Amino acid sequence: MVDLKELQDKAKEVISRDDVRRLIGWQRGTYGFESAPIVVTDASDADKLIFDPTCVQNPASFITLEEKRPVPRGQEPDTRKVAVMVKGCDSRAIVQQLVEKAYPRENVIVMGMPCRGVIDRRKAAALFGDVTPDEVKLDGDKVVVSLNSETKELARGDILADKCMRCRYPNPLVSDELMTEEVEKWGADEFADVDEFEKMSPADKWKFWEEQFSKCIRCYSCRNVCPMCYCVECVVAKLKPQWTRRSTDISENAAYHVQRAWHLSGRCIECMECQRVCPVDIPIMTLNRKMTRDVKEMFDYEPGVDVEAEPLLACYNPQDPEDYIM
Amino acid sequence: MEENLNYKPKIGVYVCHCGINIGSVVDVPAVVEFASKLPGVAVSREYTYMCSDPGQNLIKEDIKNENLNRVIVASCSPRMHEPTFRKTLKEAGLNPYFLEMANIREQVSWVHPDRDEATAKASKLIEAAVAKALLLEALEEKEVDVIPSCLVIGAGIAGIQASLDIADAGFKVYLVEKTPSVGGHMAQLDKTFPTLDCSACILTPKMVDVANHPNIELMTYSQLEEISGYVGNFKAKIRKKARYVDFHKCTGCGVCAENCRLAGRVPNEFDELIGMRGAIYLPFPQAVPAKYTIDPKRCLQLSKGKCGKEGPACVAVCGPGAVNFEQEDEMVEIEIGTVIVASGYDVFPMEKKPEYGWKENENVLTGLEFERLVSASGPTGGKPILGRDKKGEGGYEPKKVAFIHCVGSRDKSVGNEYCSRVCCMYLAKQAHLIRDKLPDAEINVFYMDVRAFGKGFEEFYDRVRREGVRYVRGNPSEIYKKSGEEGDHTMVIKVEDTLTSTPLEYEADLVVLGVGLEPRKDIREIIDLFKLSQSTDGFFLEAHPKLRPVDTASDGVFLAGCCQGPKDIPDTVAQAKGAASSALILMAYGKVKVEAQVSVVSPDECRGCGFCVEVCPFGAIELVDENRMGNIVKVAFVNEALCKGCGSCAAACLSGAIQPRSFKDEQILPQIAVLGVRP
Amino acid sequence: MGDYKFAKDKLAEVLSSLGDYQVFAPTPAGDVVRFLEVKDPAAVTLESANSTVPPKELMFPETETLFKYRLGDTGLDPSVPDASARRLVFGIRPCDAMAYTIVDNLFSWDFTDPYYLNRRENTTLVGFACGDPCANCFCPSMGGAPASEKGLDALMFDLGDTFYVKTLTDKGDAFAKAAGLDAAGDAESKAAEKQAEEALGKVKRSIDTAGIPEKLPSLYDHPFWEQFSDRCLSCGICTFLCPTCHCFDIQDEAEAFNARRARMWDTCMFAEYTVHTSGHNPRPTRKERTRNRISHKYSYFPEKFDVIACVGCGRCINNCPVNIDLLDILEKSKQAEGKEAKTA
Amino acid sequence: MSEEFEPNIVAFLCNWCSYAGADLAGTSRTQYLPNIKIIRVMCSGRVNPLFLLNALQQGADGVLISGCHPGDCHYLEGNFYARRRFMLMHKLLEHVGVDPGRVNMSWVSASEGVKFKDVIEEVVTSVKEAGPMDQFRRRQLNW
Repeated sequence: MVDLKELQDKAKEVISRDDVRRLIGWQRGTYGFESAPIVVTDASDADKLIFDPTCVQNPASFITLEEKRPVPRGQEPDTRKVAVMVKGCDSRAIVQQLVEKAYPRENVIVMGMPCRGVIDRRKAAALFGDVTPDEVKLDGDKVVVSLNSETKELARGDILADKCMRCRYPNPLVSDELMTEEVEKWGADEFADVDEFEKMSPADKWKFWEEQFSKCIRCYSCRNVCPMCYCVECVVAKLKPQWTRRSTDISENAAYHVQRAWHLSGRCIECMECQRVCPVDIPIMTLNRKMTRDVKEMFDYEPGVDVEAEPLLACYNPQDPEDYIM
Repeated sequence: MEENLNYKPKIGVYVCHCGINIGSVVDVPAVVEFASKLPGVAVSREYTYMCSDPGQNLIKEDIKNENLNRVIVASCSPRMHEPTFRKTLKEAGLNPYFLEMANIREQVSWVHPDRDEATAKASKLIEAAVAKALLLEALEEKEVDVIPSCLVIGAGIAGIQASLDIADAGFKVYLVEKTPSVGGHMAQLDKTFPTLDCSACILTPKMVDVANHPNIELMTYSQLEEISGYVGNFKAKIRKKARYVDFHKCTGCGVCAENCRLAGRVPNEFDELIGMRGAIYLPFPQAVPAKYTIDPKRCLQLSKGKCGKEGPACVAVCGPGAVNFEQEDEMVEIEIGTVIVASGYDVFPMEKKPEYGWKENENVLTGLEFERLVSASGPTGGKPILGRDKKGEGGYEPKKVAFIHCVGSRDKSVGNEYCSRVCCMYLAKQAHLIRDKLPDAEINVFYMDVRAFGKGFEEFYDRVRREGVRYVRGNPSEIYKKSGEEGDHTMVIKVEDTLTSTPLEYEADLVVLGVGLEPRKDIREIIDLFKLSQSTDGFFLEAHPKLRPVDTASDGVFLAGCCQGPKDIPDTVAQAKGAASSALILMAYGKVKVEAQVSVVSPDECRGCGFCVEVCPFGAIELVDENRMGNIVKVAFVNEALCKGCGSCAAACLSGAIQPRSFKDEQILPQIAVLGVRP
Repeated sequence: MGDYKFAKDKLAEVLSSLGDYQVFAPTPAGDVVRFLEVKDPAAVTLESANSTVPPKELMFPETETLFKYRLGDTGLDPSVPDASARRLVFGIRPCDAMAYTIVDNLFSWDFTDPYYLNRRENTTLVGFACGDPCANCFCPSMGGAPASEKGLDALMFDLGDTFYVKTLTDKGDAFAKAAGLDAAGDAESKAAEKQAEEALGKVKRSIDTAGIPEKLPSLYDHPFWEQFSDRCLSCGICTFLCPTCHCFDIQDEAEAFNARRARMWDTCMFAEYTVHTSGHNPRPTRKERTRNRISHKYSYFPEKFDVIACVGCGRCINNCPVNIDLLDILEKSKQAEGKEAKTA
Repeated sequence: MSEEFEPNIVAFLCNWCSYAGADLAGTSRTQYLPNIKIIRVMCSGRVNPLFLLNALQQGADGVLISGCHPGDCHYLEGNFYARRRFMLMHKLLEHVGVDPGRVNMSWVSASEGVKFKDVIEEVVTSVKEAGPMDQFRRRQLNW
């Protein structure tokens, strides 16, 4: 398993380099089954770093999230590097950000964390209620949860996130160095969930989505948490022209979600953060996974895998499918 | 007057009757009334012909008196009169891009007969135009310099005439011809109708002029490979194919062709394959430039690596030692301001109409083959002898000759519904030639309609009939050999004489098929290079059949000759001179207005992802450094001269940071808002 | 004021007897509980500790029309809520009710906002005391309590098989009469008080807010904010789900030529909240925004209305995707020593 | 005329081919149904699929993008990008429950006036079958 001491020493070494400004990782969460991201700026904080199944957040979102502060006249902008610890799925965000020239590769030091699965807080809350565990460990194909001095063993399917049950990339696709040895893939993904959903009739599909979209309060946390959403000003917030209105009725909510899924087609790397953070539990990933499967089927394209790839919607293939076109 | 225009929109709506084209279907007064109530509309009028002078003055007056700052013209298609009304606004001192047109003729009155539906739709389209007009911005048309040189593709009579006109006007011309010699199909003709001028006599002087004109750089046996850039600033790459004969050393003496091992054994394309040539050849005696070319596919040395026991005969006999088998293709890069496409046509391939027995019978010739037969420089020296053996002896003179009209034209079954315009007259001319050469031959012409429409055509047609050429109205269904015996050349033509509606089995020992004209087989290459579009008949599509016959959709690229549609020599020359003058307008003026509706980037919103850079087909966008409050970030930058305003970048941009002017999101969304709401 | 009670299994009956009220109660949509209009009383649930989205949306809806107009015309067609309508919020937690009293200060400050105040006017609040406060609740530290009566018209206690209802205002009495509740004796009110004490003891988290409002301005440039703002996603959940957050944006929405002016929730955690047309943003990064959210609630608001704009409901802690804990921030702010605040 | 549902369809036509094809249908007086409301754009590549979404939101019952045949685009590649974007948006809208018959695309060249008429007939029938679009149409009732 991951030797925390070794991890923290490595982090201390990286953060004390003078060309590294901050290191993003995870620390023990104060509440519930989730860790809290930590931005280490000096070696002393490195002791808080952890890596275990509670490390759900995607640190890669923070690379593009940090706004560039206006530089006072006469000063040079701070171009020191950012180090980031990434799991397998998180690393795909870095690959796709590099494909979209969000930052030059040398600005980021990637510390790869081969991962064997993370907790789904909703499944954990259903099992354990509103509590904070002492420790959560992965032992073989079992998940061990120790809670006020008694431990409980669970099958992975009961508590790990769905994305982990079908994980295609447990080992980081891009990394300057790996923190632990690689793990073998155990998940399998045939998009059965998407096929299942597609069996519904258009009317049923809309009934399902109408109910989900009516819950939306447009807090945009699904957009802000997404590593691929780093536009200077999001189209949904634009006023000139105003594509979607700020009011929260079924029409604007549906338009927002379709527009967001559209802007992520061929870009979403399935880190599932959007669905995790949604305060009103909208199954946002169902939209994204449908696009992921269709993009794979129609254009044989998978985002966030090959740094040299062209963005899906910035290229074309003369033999693209056109079965709906008259 | 200019600065406060953008602030408070004052719109003028002008609804045109277009005589009865719109007025008879759309209730124009009601539409005018409806438009007057729309927000921002200060003036709402109707007039019978908005595009006429009084119509345009109506707008100019209103702009002056009511100081309008937006104009909506609801009339015909913007593709038709947008330039006209933009000029009107400009003359009235208003920025021409404050114009929005509503197409209520081609897309409403002409296609929706029901008065109420048409009126409702016209009102809706005007409402959408007003919604968009509120957000139109003033644009200034930039000008770019025009490189004072022209590229002409194809050196048939069209290409030659256009090149001479431009060169005489003092501008540089690059004339590119695919075959080894200039002249095109006209060089293959013997006489031309209706004046019976000898084709070579009127063409050869022009061919020589073209070769010697100081302003014309002639590149024969060459092909355009690449073209980029925009009007006034094209860059072209031309491949000068290897002739394997040194261009300057060769004196054109022809000794090599006589001694070539394959002399007289290679079918000569120029003679429509009924005449022969060697592997090293000159297409025809008057060829310009008079330089020999080696056919790499047939030359034994080039195709098999060995020519006879003592090596290539041509090298041995060539005095100046011009033959050079190591010669390579040469790439030439040129910069030009305008382009004239004169790539010509192909004759209708008889494989598409096997029922006329062309393939199997030597005495069934296409019009062009017959032309070579009777031409002095043809394989038989102009004598109408058929059936000669390999060495050119024997053969016979036909007694009964049949000419068939409309072969491969006006014929849906082969996909050519159009009339090729030239066949009626060239067949009449050929009938006259046969009458001359065989005074007592029986000549019949099978026609559907005789189209002798040109100057002197009808008189020529009368004269030919008075010379004993019988015109039988009927379109043959089948032509086949009467009997298989040796020496019996008679062909049976199954036809129905529709005037007397009697079926006939007419016999003839020479059948000439009046083949029509078809787009060239390799037309696709030029289409892909210039992005021209094809009309239904497959020839190049001109910008507008009546108003802009020589222009194409790509600015600075013009059309001349049969590549734009079948036509005879007088029309071709006239069109070539038209194309030349269009090109001269740009080059003489030296500047050209560049598309004003180009994309513009708002740097603050750009996230520098480069999607637009990769999507732009013209490479007009690049990422540049931008100082955003002290931080250096990458931001897209549009080269306005290269941008054509297609807008693909805007749809690729996730944050809407790049927008094509006049078609910005903020200008299209109001249209959707108006048109989306159910009437 | 009086004491009433009704049997637990009569809940549905009571709710449907309030015919002439428009009743709102906590209803689950998936496993998210929200105050929706009661269509089918059986769907109402009182088990959840508190609704995910606060009942603030009943007084200050996420989106509401201020007035309608047509482009080019001059007249306006305002749509102010009817003050005389009879609405009832059943099962509102004491902290959310207290939140209304805090937000009332703002909407009746320099401009009496008819949209908000009319709704407050026409609504009866029937509270439901907390028996088992959740992990992050700290209402006692903010002047509330699991059974606080602030802002309520009636307060209900769950005494096992019966509900004891203590009415506090005339509106409360009107509710009791309309629902036809039976009178209750001392036994129920004693049991309720006992339950209130126990609940108070069960509150796990607390904060001593003494001195915070005065000290925060001095921490304006203190770096301690960054350890929280660095991991903040500026996603705005903490403001959307906060019962005392009251910021709103006003936008016009036109459809071809008919238009309305609408008011909708806004959040100071978004950059768009303070970006100027020039592109300059006085609060450019998440540090300023996190500092502003806390300072507004715990310093600027009390400075004007001498009440801290927080009721300790714990929603911002429960729902923060990156586990930023408000109490953690406040504790750190107390330890950090500030520079002399630059007086405006 | 029976109170039959008359769909309202917003069409985005590329200026060089489809708009010219529509003009040709006009000049050759080829009648077609008036349900189509045409918006001219310079290239089908300009049509941002969010326009389709916005049109359905504004009240259109169906949408149509029409551009040049692949390979004929006046701007070389616009229609290729349009095709790829359209296919994705079509799948996405279908997944959300929008009847696939509402969202259409076609290739109509400058010389295909008759084909333009046929495309219109086909689009109007398929949208008529799909019925009025109320799924996420902007309703003014909650104003």
